[in-house]
Amino acid sequence: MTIQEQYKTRVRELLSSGTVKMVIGYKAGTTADRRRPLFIRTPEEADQLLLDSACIANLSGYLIAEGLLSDEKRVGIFLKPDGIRTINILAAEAQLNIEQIIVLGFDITGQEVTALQGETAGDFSALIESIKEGAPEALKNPLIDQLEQLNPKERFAYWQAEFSRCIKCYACRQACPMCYCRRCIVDCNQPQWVNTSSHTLGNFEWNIVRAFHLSGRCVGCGNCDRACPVNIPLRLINARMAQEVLGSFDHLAGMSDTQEPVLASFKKDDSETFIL
Amino acid sequence: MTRILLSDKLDNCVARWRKAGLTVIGPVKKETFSSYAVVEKAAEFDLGLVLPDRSIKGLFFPQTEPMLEYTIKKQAIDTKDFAPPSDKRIIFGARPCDASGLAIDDPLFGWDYKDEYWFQRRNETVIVSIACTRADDFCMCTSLKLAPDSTKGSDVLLRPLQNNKGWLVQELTDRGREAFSQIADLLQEGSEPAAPTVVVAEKFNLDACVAWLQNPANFDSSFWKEISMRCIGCASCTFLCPTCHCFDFQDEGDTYSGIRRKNWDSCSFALFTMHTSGHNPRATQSARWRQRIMHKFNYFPGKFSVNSCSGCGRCSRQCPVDMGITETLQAISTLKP
Amino acid sequence: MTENIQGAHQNIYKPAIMKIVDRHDEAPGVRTLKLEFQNPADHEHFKQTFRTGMFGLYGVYGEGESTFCVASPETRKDYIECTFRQSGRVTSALASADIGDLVTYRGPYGNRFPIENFYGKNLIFVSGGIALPPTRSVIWSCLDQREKFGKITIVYGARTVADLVYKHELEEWEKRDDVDLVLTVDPGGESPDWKHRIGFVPTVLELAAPSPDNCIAVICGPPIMIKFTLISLKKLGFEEANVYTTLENRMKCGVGKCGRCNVGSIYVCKEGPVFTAAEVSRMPAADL
Amino acid sequence: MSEPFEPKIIAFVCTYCTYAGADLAGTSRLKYAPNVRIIRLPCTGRISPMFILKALQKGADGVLVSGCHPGDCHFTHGNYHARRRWTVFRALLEFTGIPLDRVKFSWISAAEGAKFAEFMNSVTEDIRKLGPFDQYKELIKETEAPATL
Repeated sequence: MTIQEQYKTRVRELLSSGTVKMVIGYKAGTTADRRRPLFIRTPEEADQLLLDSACIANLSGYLIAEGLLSDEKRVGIFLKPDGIRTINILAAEAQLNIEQIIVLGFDITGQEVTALQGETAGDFSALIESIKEGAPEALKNPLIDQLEQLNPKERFAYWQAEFSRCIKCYACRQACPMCYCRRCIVDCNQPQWVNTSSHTLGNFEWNIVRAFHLSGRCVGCGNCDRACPVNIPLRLINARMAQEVLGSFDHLAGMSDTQEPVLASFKKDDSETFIL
Repeated sequence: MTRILLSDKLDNCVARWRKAGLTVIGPVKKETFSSYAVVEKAAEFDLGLVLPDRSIKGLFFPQTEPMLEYTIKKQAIDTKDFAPPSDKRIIFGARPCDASGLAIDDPLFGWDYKDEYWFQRRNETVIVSIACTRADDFCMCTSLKLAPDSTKGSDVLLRPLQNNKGWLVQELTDRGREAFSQIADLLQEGSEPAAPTVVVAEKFNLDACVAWLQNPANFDSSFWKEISMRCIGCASCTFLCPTCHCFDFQDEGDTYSGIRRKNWDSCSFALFTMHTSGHNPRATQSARWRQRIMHKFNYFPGKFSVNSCSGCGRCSRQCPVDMGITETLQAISTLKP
Repeated sequence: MTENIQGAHQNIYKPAIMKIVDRHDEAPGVRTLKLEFQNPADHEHFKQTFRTGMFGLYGVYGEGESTFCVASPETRKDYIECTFRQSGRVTSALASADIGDLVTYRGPYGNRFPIENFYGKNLIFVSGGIALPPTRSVIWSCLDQREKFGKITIVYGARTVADLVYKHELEEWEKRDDVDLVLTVDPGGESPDWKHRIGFVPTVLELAAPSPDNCIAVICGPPIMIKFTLISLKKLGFEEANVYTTLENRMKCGVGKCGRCNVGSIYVCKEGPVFTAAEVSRMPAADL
Repeated sequence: MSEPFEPKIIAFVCTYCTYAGADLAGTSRLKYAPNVRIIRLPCTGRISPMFILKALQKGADGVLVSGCHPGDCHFTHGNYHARRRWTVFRALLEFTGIPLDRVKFSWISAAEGAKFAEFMNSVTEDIRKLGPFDQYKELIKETEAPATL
C-alpha cells in the first residue's frame, strides 16, 4: 500500500471513530505540480486526499483560524517536520492547545515521501532533536554567504532592488502560520510606525519588521517565499535570522511545546560584545 | 495586402519613438520576475512571455502615488497638487487581456467625477497589443467572452506572422495611427499569413454563473464559505488583477508638512470595510471573497455593463493556495441558478 | 493658497480648507465643530450643491480623512457643522483641534433627503445615540420652513442621559409647541432627575404610536436600532417607501471609486447615503 | 565651500541609568556634541526596534541606544531582554545593508556622566566621518517625489 493509501485509511478511521472533527490535508491543484489545502470532514471526502512530493505547503496556519479549535475538539493535520515545529511554537506561544492536534506526519526527500511515526507533536521530539543537530549545516545557503561577502552598501543596494518590487499585498504575512496577530503592526496607525505605502522605503521597513518579528520563530517552511507574487527571496532573510539565533543563543524554533520564545527569555551571560 | 512590422525593425521603431519623445514600455523579464517596464532597446523586451507577472494596471494606477503636498503654517495651509505625469508613452507588446482591463476600468474612473490620475495617463499612452499565440493553464479570456486577439482597449493590435518574423499591423484608433505614422517607413506591405491565435478552452459558462450570482437567494449560500475556506486573505489576487481598482489614502508626514498618497487597497483585507465602531460589514473571509466575485460579475456589470474581469488568470496563477476566479466560477457554473 | 506642481489639472481628491470657528462637547467623547470655508469659491460650490442628507470627508492633514454627515441644515449654508465621536486617528486629531485651527473638508457628496416631497406631510424622526446629527440636519431644514410641514415628532434615545447629543437643542425643541419631542434612555441609563421615558427606541416609538397616514419617517441609528425600528414602523403600518434612513459606511474617496462603501451593487457614497427602507430591504442584509 | 556635515543622531535612553548619566554630564558641566537628540524611555526593554527604523525614516544619520548595565535594571531584567533583541536586530540590519556603524548600543549608568559625554562625542565624530546616510535618504527622497510613470 502506498503512503497515500495508508494515510487515506488512517484519515477515514480518525473521522469515522470521531477522534477528530476535521483533517487538514492536500488535494490536487490547477496544474500537475500544484496542491491545494483540503479540509476533510467526512470519511468520503478523504478520497480526494493526495500525498506526494508536491505537498510542501505548511498547513498549520489553518489551525489557528478563528473558532476552529475553540470547541476543544481534535483536528488532524498533515505536517512535515517544519510543520510539527510550527505547532510546537504556536502551542508555546499559547495560540493553540497541542492536545487538540493529531499529527499525520510525513517527510519529503527528493521525490520520496516517507511516513513519520507518531500521533501528537511530542512524539516527534527525537526527530526534531536530530534536526537541531543538523541545523547549522541545513541553514547554510550559498546566497547568504555571497551576500555577506558584499559591503553594506552593496547589500543595501541588493535589498533595495528586491524590496522595490514589493506591492504590499501581505501574502507573506497571510501565508505565515506565525503571523497570527489580530492587528498587525502595519495596521496600527496611532502612530503609523511602518509606512503603509509601497514605495521602496515603506517596503524596506515592512520587510525588516516582518523579518524581525519572525526571528527565532520562523521554522523556514517557505510559505512566505512561495506566496510572494513578485518573488522576493524572503527565505534568505529568514534563514539568516535563524542562523543568528542558533549561533548566539543556541535556539532552534519549535523544539517543543514548552520551549521559551527566544526573544521573550534571556540568560544573564548572553554575549554582548557589541555593547559599548 | 496588409502592413507588416518585421521583428528586426523593432529596434529602429523603439529608437524612433524614443526620439519622438515617447517613453517606450514593454514586457521585461528580470531573473525571476516579469513586468511591463521602460526599455531603451527592443532587445530588452521579452515578447515570448505568456503574460508578465504584473499587470499593466500599475502604469495607469500606480501602487502608490503622491497626490497632495501640504505645509501647515500659522493660520494657513498650503496645498500643492501632484499632477499625474504628462509624458507621452507607448506600451509595446501588451497582452489583449491587459489592454481590455484598462477599458473595463475607464467608466469607473470616469463616472460623474473624473479621476485625472487615471485619464491623464490613459490619454497620453498608446497601447500596442500583440495577439496571443501561447497560453497557459490559467488563461481564461474566452470564458469572459474576450479572445486572444481582442482589440478592446488597444490602439494597435499586432498579429504574429506564421513565419515568426514579425507582426501584421492593425491600427485601431487615431492615437495608434499617429504612433505608427512615425514608423511608417519601417513597415512594409506583405501578404504573409498570421499565425493562428492560441485556442483557449472555455473554462466555465459565464452566463450560467451570472444568473446564479444575480439570484439574491444565493447571496447567503453556504457555497461561499466552502469555496473560500482556504483563502488566507492576502491581496495578491487583487493587486495583480488588471481591473481591481480599490484604493486608500494615506498621509505621510507630520502635522506640519507631508504628502497625501493614493495607495492600492484590497477588499480581501479585513480592515478594508471596518468601521471605527468596530462593526465590520464584511467580517469574514468568505464575505470578502463573495464581494470580490459579486463585484466583478454582478455589481460592476450592473453599473457599467461590462464584467470587471478580462480573463488574464493572474489571480489563480499567483494564488498562494491555488484559489482564484476560475475555480470559483467553474464551481458556480455547476450549481443550479 | 493652492498651486499645481505640474501644470493645470483637476484633482477631485483635493479638499477645501476650513477654519474651526466654534466647538462644543455634546457628550463624553462626542464633539461638534463649526467650520467656515476659507476660500470663497469652495464656499460657493458648497452653497450651490449642499442639500440635507449629504455627507463630506473631514480631515486633518497628516492624519487623514474621515466621513461624517453634514449636521447643519440646508437652510443654513454659511457654515458646516459636524458632530463625531472621537475614536480613531482622524477623529482624535479633529477632537484636539482648537478654535481657529484649520482642517479640511471634501464634499458635499452623495444624495439627499427629498424634503420637498415631504411638504404638507407629517414627519417623524427616530434616532439613537450619535446618529442624531444626520437627522438633525433634516430636522432643522424642516423647522426653518416650519409652515410647509404637518405635525413633527422627534423620538430620540441614547444609552444614558450623558450620551444624548445636542442637549441645548433638545431643550429648545421641547419648548416649541410645534414639535413633539419624545426622549428616552436605555434602562439603567437614567439620572435621578430624568423626567422622560426609559426604554429602547423601538419600544418607545411603538408607545408613541404615530399614525402612518400622510406621514414620513426618517430613522437613523446604529444597525441594531435600525433593524428593530423598521420592524416597529411596519407594525405601526408605515410603508417602506415612506421610511428614510441613511447608511454610514467606511469611505475613503466619497466619489464612487475606492470601492469600500459597496453594499451589494450600491455605492453608498454616490447612490446614498439616503435610502428608503424599501431600497435597504433589497440590499443584502449581511453586507450592511 | 559648504558647511561641514553635521549628523543628526537620535539617542534612545532609559530614564533610570543613561538619562541620569546625561543629567550628571550636564550638572558636571561636561560638554558633548549637540548633534544628539535624546529620547527618554522607561527602560531599554521598551525600546522597540521600530523606534530605530522610525528614526532612520525621519532622516537620522545615526541612532544610539543606551541603558543600565546588566544587573542594574530598575525593572530587574528589562535590559537582558533588550540585549537579546538587539543582538538579533543588529544581525538583521547588517544583513539588509544598514551599516552597524550607524546604530550603536551601550550601557551607561547614572554615575557615568563622563562616559556619556565621551560616548556621544565619539559616536558623533564617527558618524560625521561616515557622512550622511545617503542610501536611506535616497529612499526618503523617493517618497517625496512625484510619480514618474
